[in-house]
Amino acid sequence: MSDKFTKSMARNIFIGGSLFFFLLFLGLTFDTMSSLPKRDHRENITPQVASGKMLWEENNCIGCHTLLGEGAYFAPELGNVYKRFGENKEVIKAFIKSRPVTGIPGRRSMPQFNLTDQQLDDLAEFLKWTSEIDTNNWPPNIQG
Amino acid sequence: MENSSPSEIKLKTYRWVRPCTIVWLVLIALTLSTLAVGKFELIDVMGGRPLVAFLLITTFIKGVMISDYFMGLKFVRRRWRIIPLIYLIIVCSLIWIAYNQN
Amino acid sequence: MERGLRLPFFNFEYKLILFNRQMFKRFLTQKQSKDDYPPGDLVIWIFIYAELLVFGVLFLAYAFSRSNNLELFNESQKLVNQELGALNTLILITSSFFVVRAVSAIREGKVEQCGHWLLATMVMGSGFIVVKIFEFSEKFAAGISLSTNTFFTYYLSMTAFHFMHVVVGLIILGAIWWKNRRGGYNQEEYTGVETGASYWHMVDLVWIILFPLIYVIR
Amino acid sequence: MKYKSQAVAKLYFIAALVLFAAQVIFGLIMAYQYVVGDFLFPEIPFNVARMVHTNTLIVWLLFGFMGAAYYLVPEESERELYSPLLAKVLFWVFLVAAGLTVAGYLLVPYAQLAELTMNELWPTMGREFLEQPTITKLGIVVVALGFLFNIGMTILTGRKTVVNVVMLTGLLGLAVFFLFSLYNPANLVLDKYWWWWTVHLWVEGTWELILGSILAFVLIKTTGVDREVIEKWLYVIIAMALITGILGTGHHYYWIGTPEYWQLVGSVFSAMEPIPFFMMTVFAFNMVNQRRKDHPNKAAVLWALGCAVMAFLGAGVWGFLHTLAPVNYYTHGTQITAAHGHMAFYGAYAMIVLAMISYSMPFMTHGKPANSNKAQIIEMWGFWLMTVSIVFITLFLTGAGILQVWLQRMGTNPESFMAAQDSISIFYWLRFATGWVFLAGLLVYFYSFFAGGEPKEENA
Repeated sequence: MSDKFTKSMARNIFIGGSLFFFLLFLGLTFDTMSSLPKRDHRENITPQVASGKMLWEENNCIGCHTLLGEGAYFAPELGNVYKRFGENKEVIKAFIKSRPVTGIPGRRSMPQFNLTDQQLDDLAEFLKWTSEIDTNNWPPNIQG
Repeated sequence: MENSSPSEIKLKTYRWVRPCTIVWLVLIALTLSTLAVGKFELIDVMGGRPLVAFLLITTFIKGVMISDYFMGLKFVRRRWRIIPLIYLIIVCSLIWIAYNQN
Repeated sequence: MERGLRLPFFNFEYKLILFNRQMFKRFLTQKQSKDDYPPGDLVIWIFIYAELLVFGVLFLAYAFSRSNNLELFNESQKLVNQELGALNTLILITSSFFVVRAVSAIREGKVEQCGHWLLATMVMGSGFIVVKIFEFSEKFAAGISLSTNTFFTYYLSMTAFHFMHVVVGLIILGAIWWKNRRGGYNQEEYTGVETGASYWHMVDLVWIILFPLIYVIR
Repeated sequence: MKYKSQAVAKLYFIAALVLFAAQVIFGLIMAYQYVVGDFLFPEIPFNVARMVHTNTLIVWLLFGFMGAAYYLVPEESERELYSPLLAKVLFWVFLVAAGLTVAGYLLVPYAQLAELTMNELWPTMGREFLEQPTITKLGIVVVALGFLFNIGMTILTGRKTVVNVVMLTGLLGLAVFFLFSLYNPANLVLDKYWWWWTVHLWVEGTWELILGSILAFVLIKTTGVDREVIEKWLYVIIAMALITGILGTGHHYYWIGTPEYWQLVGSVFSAMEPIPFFMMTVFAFNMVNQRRKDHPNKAAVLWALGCAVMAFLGAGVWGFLHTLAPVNYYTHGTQITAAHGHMAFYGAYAMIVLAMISYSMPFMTHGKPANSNKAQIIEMWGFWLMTVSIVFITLFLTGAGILQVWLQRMGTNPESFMAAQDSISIFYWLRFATGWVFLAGLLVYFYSFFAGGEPKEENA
């Protein structure tokens, strides 16, 4: 191999390059963190929304659904479900409440989570909050 | 391959210093011309296409001069010289295409 | 079991496409032996090509998104200070010239002179940084940020990205100047100086394209 | 295999392969659930099968990386492992923690598992790939610290080679970025932002360092090319991997509420991410072309070359397919992502662990450099069956994804999600069939360990 290509210079490029780009990444992260409050209406995060998020996590909804496009691809996108269901929390709550225990024969079935009315309301509130995040107008249409 | 023999260096250094001063002055002149185009809004006055072509050509020439003389690729095997050349051609021509798109 | 001329990266293609051309050509063109490799360490050249690719993609992204929303770009471009851009170009070109003189000095073994030229390069480089900081502070004072509009997203991200490269270039030149001062380089061994010089020329070459594209073309 | 403490890696590799089999089985269950929706409902709903599938993947890769580290670090630093006992203890701690977690997923509804493990004290559950209860996460942190201590002491007091140092850097980075999984704010946008620091900076940052160092080790041992050359290229490849990968995180920040400039930064840098994989492929083939000796273990060389190629295809090409913002606008959250995921994970990480296993197992079982020809041929059959079936799974999912994008995301009257899924069920059936081919390949691969025959000596 030619001697024009030394290992120490390669190491310097590795260390210098990754540090340089990690600093750039930290800089962009700092800028994002400071400009996020203007974009994600965090002032609307009520205790209800927080407990709704906890419910979303503790029932592993991400195991079948996607939220803002990230998650499992088995069931519909729920980032904009509040808008898709006509901006009506009751429809969402009724849908979750009415899932049959034994599932729908031959179809992809959502388990019955036996949530109380208060929990259903929290979860719907969380999905409403999620639908109002400024996602650079993603998804392309209401179907999500 | 070890660096060339001392006499060889003498020749190369001598040839290096003189041309790179000229290159430096030419580069400065071209930059000032680019500024002139910008400063006097010649583009808005005389229409964009010819002047942007002039700008891109001067940028291309400046780029080639830097890569040949300053980077010293003129004195190296041809394959190393081709890479920045092709790069400059692609970038400048695509900018020209983008400029004419509307 | 050496097989023909060993070029680490291009060896693969050359073997497939060309019958061993170098050996044949060497016998023919013996008049003046060109170096086999560009000045400086080959790794820096791999890094240079990567950076040129990144900046090239950024230039084309700028050019094509400019043609999509022309009115916005032309309007916002008025806020950009062309004189400062041109001044920066002159600064960088001069610093590139100085670093070429530094390399030619060390080639002749003039360690002292090489140190002076390196210092001159770094002074010009810091001049570029000062002008750039002034320009950035002017923009941020006017309330312009990365998310103001598409033009300023490109303008700020590209100039900041290039700015960081100038900072790294100064650090590299500083390291070389320091090693040179302690007698690290002489007429036989000066690859380090060439490596730093090649990186610095890349930074200058990128600005040469960036200046007319963003500051002037309308 | 110069040091007997390297044999500890055998434990890790066996656990890795067992978990790999579990992952494939649950993959098949899910593949069938895609076409027959209520298969095993409500006993094992889709989300539980998915949790097991993804968690066993990550855990068996971690076992594989740890085993690879326990094998190559002593040999590289030319001294016995610092404490083989600690390695064995940590192995059982990690295996039990992983086993309990998977049992928890299967036996108890997830909400109840959250209650049992007092998730409300420090809620970190319920996020993709990080569904483990908080105590398991803390257990993983403890195991990682013990493992790093063990490996670190071995390296620091032994010979420091580039392969060693890069492996340690990768493993340290893996442990550091796992800590971000413990941060789970109520603000979904912040939660997702930092979630990607664990997931992306793993698979497109530190794991590429681990992949690079294992590949370099295997190539040094099998091709005999001198260490200087391979280590130089290792540094260049992982430098490009980190340079493009770190800012490449931006391609996850298009649509989750973060500012718009990420679309520019993310697209540009993630478009460059295939470059290190391409360099790795050219590097691997170059080294094998310039080999100074013909190593008897042909299967290991095949795995190493296959890994470089499949990593470039899966992570590089299929990644580039949907990484640019304008494209990702339509393909985000569709089967295209799943297709990329399958080939990238198998090509880049599963294959490198299997390459390390294929190289080291003969030494650990019967001390000879390679298995018998018969065993190697069977292993190569396993290789080709698994690799080809992954390629087809990816092709079918890409077909499904393109049709899904066309039906559900484009046009004037897009179909609803469920309607689109019904229209593309043909691809899911094909993917399901190919899944069985993969299982067959896996079984053939397992059989190659027991195929017997006369192990081969080191020849010229």
